[in-house]
Amino acid sequence: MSGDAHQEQSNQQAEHGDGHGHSPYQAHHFDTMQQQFEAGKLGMWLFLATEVLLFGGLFCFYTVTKSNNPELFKWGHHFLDKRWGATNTMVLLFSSLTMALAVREAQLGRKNRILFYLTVTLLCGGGFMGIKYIEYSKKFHEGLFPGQHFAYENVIDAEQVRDQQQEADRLALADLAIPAATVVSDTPKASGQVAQPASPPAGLSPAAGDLEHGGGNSAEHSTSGDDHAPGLAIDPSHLPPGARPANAHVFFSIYFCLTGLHGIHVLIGMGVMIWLMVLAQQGRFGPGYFTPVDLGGLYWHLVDLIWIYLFPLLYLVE
Amino acid sequence: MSQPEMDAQAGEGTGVASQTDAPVSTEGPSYLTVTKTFSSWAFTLDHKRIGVMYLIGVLFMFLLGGMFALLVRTELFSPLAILTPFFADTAEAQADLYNRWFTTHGAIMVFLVIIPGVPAALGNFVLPLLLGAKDVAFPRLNLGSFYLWVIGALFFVYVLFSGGLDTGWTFYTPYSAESGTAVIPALVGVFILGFSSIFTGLNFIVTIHKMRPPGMTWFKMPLFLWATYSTAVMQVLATPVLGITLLLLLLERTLGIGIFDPRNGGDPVLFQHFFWFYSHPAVYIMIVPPMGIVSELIAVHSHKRIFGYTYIAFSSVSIAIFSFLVWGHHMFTSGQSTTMNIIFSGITFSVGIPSAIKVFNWIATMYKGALSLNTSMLYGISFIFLFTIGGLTGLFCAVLSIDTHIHDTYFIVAHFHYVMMGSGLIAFVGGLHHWWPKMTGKMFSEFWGRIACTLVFVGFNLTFIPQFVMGSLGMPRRYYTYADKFEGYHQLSTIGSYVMAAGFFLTAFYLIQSLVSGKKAPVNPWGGNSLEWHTASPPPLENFHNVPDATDPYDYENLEYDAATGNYETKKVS
Amino acid sequence: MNEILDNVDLLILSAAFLSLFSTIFVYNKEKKQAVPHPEFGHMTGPTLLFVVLTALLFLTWLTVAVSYVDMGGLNVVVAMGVATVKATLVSLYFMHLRWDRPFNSIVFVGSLLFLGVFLGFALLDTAEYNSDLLDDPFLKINTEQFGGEQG
Amino acid sequence: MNLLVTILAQTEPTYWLPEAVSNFAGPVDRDFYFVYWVSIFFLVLISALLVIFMWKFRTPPGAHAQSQRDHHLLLEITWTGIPIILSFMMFWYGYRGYVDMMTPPNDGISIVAEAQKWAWNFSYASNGATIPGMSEDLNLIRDQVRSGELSAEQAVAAEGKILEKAGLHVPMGIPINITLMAADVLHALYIPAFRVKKDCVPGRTGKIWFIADEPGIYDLYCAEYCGQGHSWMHSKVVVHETVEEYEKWLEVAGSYDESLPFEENGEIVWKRRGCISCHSVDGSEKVGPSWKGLFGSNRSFTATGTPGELVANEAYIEESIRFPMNKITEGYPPQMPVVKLTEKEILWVTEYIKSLGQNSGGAENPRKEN
Repeated sequence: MSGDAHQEQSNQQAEHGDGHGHSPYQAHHFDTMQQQFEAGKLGMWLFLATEVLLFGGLFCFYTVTKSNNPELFKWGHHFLDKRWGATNTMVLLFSSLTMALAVREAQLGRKNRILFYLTVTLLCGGGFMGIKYIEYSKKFHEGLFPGQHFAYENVIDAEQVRDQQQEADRLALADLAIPAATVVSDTPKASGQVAQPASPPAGLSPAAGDLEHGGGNSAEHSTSGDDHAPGLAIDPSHLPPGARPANAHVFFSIYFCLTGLHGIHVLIGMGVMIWLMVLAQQGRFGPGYFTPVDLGGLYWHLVDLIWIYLFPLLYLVE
Repeated sequence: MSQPEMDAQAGEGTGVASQTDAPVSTEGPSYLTVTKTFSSWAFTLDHKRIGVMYLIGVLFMFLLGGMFALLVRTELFSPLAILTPFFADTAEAQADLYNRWFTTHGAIMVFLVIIPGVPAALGNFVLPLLLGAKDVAFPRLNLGSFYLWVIGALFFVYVLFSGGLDTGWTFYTPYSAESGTAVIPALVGVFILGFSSIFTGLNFIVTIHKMRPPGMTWFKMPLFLWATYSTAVMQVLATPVLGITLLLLLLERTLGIGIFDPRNGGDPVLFQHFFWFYSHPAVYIMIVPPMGIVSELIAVHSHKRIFGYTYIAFSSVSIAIFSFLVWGHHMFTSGQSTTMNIIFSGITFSVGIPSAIKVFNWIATMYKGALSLNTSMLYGISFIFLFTIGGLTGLFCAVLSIDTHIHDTYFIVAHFHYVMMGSGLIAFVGGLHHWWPKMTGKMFSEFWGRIACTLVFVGFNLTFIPQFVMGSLGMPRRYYTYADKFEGYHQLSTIGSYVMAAGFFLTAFYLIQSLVSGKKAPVNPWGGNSLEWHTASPPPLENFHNVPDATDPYDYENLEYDAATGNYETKKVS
Repeated sequence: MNEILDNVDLLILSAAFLSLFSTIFVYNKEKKQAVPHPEFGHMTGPTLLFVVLTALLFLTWLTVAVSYVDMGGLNVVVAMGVATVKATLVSLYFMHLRWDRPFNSIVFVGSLLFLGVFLGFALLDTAEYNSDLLDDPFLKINTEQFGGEQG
Repeated sequence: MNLLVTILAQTEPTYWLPEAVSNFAGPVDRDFYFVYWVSIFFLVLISALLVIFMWKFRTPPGAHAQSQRDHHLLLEITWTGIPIILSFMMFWYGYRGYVDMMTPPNDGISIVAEAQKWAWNFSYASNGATIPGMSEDLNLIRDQVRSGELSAEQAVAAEGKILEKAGLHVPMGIPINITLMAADVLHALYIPAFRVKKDCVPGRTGKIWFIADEPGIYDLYCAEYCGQGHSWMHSKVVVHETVEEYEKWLEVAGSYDESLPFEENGEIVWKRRGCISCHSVDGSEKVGPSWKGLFGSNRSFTATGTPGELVANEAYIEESIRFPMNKITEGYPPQMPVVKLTEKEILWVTEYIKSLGQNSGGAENPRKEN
């Protein structure tokens, strides 16, 4: 959107720099800069409306599943760490502030400050994605994939896990072998499946983790902020209550679809930031021309706005 | 990126004072001749060139989709296998082949022809001209939309060459989640086409909002703009839902995320909600712009003010709004709950009212007019007749008890062909003839034009009226073979389709011939008064040499016909 | 790290207070200097932006804190209510809707309305036929027929 | 208006509608003809106006219109108001008829209609018998009539023979409650003569009901596109004159002749239960692997189910029937539905497969190279 508006202008720059009193950024088919600005802004708002409806489909997926199968949410919700969710909310809110300030500085034409605020926004976006990476890798590590790849080994109750954890810790400390398959396992595609021999639950011990996922997991472990030193990926306090409902993977499909699409939007937003920084570096923005920053800001705020809904829906509400 | 046409334009200067009364200058190069290189077309930002490129693409796809229609109709000439044995050996493979044909026909016609046909091809060309603007608000985005369309079309070509698609254009789950054909490229293609459509709509809304000339208030706009605007609203609001639906279906197919496929814990009826939330508005995306075209055609060729301007304008807007509230009438027998069926049936009738208002207003416009029965007008009148049938048969489908019987039969097939093709495409062809002199600067042969129009009209009715009868007699749709009692109807239908095809081939022939040896078109060959008839045929690069003031688009009193040039000239107001 | 995270509500609260103090600081600074206005469009003062951020952070704290209390069905209502207030703040002030052309607000709110129609009808229908759904159709057919023979 | 509706109502077959033989057919046809005559009225009106105006107001180029009048409030109100009133009436009629269709009575005969690719199975609650639709055999007769092998009378006789043990059988004059289910993809049960239709949705149940009015044999179609065999997936509804006749039929049709050899009964199962739509017995390619030479051959499986290889034996066949998704033979799509066969049926089918040629662990899976 903003890209379109802008490049237009840059191309017209040469032709119109002939003393008509036009801004060098004014496209040939607009009468005034204000008309051009308002057209860009209306276009952006329409684009945001399409974004709302794009996410709307996923929200519909969420709502319909939640109203018809609330047990999925009761169960799956325990795997989401609201501490990370809340942190990410703060990061994104703060980045919205810096973005709004960047728009203001663009309106004032203060190049260095624009660059500063855009950089902070970009870093916040990076931070957000970093935290998402931590959360995702933890899910993947536990086998909480969406759809058919869902491979979470069901643990019936916290008591059992505590026992297993102690056992695992003991074994890991003693650098011994894999714990025996005492965990009740059921496979995700229940449709007519005969139970398979239980494989060792992912992440019960570093040794088991290595066997399951190859060698690269211990690093992930330490970054994932896991405080059970000899590696239990599942924090007993966050264990789901009771047995796993049928089609539990659907909750994670919803989680990954929503946060995934949102994450893609954050990445696109970060791309927009970089592009705006290049333009700002060239000293293009000032009181008469700041449309790209303004539109980029609108996009970034929408991404924030969607997260404002995603956070309570996924992390807080049962 | 170089902009040769922009460079050319730079020398001409801008900001000439408005001189409505001065005769239209036809000096200087037109948008067609101003530059001639390939890249000046491929990277053009000119809405007219983009419109022409869309038109060529859409017509090519129409040919392709029409070919598949003929294959389908030929195959159905008899309940025995006729064509498929040339391509496949076993009965199973032959049935598969038939399924691919009708799916490809449907998908190409819906996504690549009718949806972009009027808004993107004709709309792109005409809309800024009607507004007296130099271009649409975002020319680069406009070019982007076109290339998205091309990429989407390429995906479909890829689908054709990689075993086809057999899900039906509706992609109903769970069949589409397990079909062995090229579903994923088709989904990606439609997804991309969706964004092409969104950006076109977005562009048009902004253009109409922000770029109307001084003096043109909302209620002084030509009705085609009202129609395009309503369409654009639907495109912008509905298409994203299609995008996410296809994305989810893609994920269902690849990962089994459990939304639409009951095997993974999903719900196939939910897919239909998702799909029709887009695709019902899409039906109106196909029909509302043609209605706008017809409002222009009838008024211009009757040389009479359009009757009930505000009613037609508001009926377009109300159709756009209601279109979002009636999608469930595609699901009356699909397992939708009784409550919702009743609600949707009730709301569905509300769409009939604005359509009826439009039809009556068009007819009232003809009353005491001065009708020039040339090709475009004949298409316009054909539209009114065919749309009347399409609309009235829609009533059968909206009545719950009747729909229980006729749903998913040939009755429905005939009904939506009357609306989408008999109305949508006929108006598109009518609009194409109406603006052909403006686009190409050449006049086509009226004689062959009228013959072709008659062929299409007769062929169309011959094709689809038998389908109404066999549908209500209980012939289900999407059948490769059928009970013998329906054979006679199918044979009539197939013959009708050949007549129609002959009409379209004739049209293609004389239109191409007009490009080669057609008479030079005057500025205003039909006697229209909207702004596109106040510039040269074909228009110069930035549309108007002298930026015009808004005119009353439906005021034909001051136009005088000059028999020597075939031009309508504006009388000086004393 | 984990200790900080475990007390994430305190973290948010302190961020909110930090933001509050920054607001006061920015306010004092803004009073002293006059800045030019752009040729068109609205320019928001930094104090207002900080005030909005402070409000957003307090609301975030509120919604997180409330989530620890089990209020049954009310939890959803509170969470969505708070989210809507936050979203309104962001769109009105950060996105300048308050000073923008009203049509832009119509576009945005309109998209939400249409989303509401979509959600509402889809939800109404699926809830209506929910009783017809089989929990796990394929499994059920098996167990009915084979009386739980399978593992 | 009600008088008009009554006059328009017809019960015998007409040019537009098939024979009307259920309790819904009357109301549906009445609604149909109401909308039909309203439509004909407007169509004639509009076409007449178009033709008259075309003739009367046609002019050479350059002529000016006789009038430039562009609005008339009374006209606008008329042509807005009349459609609104008519729409309300149509909605009301449709609503009334539809609510009847959606309100099944509590008594009556319960039948489960289960659709699969591409066959119907009808299970009768009273004795648990599952009767197939026998689409394949009916198609064969259709083909033979077309190719001239059978005369019309022979076809009727052959069809009658098939319908002794196939099709949806109902008694006349008693409410029939049908529960719709689907095993794989969407299908729809459509009986034109009864004016009933509803989708069979996998993962859920649907309900329709009707009372048949006249004895006879009527068409039954699948009306929701379901792939390759969609147009072959039809069967017949047989309406018996009395309940006794119906019950007598059910008793006979629901049973197998257990005195027959196992493999012959297996062949009957193959046809009856729809295996025939996906598995050939002559080695030709269909959706699933052919049964010819299957027994004792090496099977290798894709990763969709449990990957691996084994030699096809009785246990494997039983597992594949009961849990089709467990082991998917390489080169074939994971599409087989769960068909509820009884112990005996499985035994017979296994014997039938054995009788189709056995491999001593040799033959390669025909599609493996692809």
